[in-house]
Amino acid sequence: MVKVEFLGPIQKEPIEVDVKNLKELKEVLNKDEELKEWLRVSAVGVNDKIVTNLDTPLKDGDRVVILPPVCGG
Amino acid sequence: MVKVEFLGPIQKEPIEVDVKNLKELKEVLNKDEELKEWLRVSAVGVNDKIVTNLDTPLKDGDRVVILPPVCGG
Amino acid sequence: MVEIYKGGIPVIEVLDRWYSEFKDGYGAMIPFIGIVRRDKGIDGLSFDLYLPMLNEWFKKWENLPDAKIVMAHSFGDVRVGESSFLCAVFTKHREEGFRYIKEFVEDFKANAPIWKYDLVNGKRIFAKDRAKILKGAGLLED
Amino acid sequence: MVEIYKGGIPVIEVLDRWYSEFKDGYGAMIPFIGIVRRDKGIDGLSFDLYLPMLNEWFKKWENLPDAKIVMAHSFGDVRVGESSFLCAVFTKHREEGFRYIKEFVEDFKANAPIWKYDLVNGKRIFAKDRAKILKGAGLLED
Repeated sequence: MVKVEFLGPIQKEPIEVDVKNLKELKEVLNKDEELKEWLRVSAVGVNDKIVTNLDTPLKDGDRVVILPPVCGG
Repeated sequence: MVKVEFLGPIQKEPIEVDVKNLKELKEVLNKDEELKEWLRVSAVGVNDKIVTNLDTPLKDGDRVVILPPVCGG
Repeated sequence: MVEIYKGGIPVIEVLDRWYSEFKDGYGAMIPFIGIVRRDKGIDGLSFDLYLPMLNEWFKKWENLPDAKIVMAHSFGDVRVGESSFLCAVFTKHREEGFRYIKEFVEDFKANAPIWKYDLVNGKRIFAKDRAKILKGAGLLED
Repeated sequence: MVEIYKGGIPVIEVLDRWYSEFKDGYGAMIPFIGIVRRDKGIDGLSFDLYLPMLNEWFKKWENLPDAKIVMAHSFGDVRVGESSFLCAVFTKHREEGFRYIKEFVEDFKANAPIWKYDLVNGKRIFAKDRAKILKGAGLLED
């Protein structure tokens, strides 16, 4: 199982999903209408590194974070 | 009389001279061989304002300062 | 490592410690202090941060050959007049100090995984208008 | 008015006072702290300053419409590890803060009527190599 966490203002509890790569995760997450808006503007971290390739494989125990637009300071 | 002060590293006591303008002061000061080197790189203040015109008139009680190259901080 | 404080940062205490600890060998220290300013009727700001990636982001600034950079940030509520962000750059000369402090703060604003909320009447409202989309965003867009 | 200290500036004490006194209404405070660095066998630096023209020079920075600038400087001897120059810029936003701190310090270095000496074996040696000729210099050259 892959754990997915939604950071900052995305008001959603972490979920666990059974997916083999980010493409599969994308399909799962886009079923949630409220999440779609956030996915449009959010970056994706796998095991705390930002990834930019949809083919990134995911294995059991991997952690994905969804990072909405940031504003520190 | 016009009072002339030599600032910072110019090791010279203040003097009082009887001159009508900066051109006359220039002649007086250039008689001092040690001062000549400093005058080449120094700016001139009259009553605490930097002046750039040799024709600047001087009257009794005016204060002239000779400002060598600066380095604060 | 980023120093993290619940609520406002004790600015002077932290600056005092950094100044004592790091000044040797450097000719310039340039801090940046972010102060929560009264604006549009807010009572303050509030912050979430994701520490693992915040520290990861900070790593490239922590080990510069010609500078020492330190930073602190708040999480949770920070009232108007308090400080939520504090950093300082130590360099031998002022020139690289001015360059680094600006580059560092701009990179921080654009890339540090921190989320800001306005505090209005006790409610936390995401500061969407001031938020920056991260590089690579939209990867999971349908 | 420039704050003047005999010997090293009590940096944290002064920053504390400035921070408390001026932060209201501003979103950023950017100090610059000049530290006397061990270099070429010096024990420290020493300074002369001409206060009437230093304050006159500072006037144009004191009353900016969109920033508050404060500064302190030492006269006399300042040992290695101590600070001889401290200033801070308060602005609403960081952008003008970065611009002002740099412009201010560069103007200070080029135009403030202060003279620096290296302290070597108890002697004061004019730091000629680091000194800048003022605008209008050479007026009384023969």
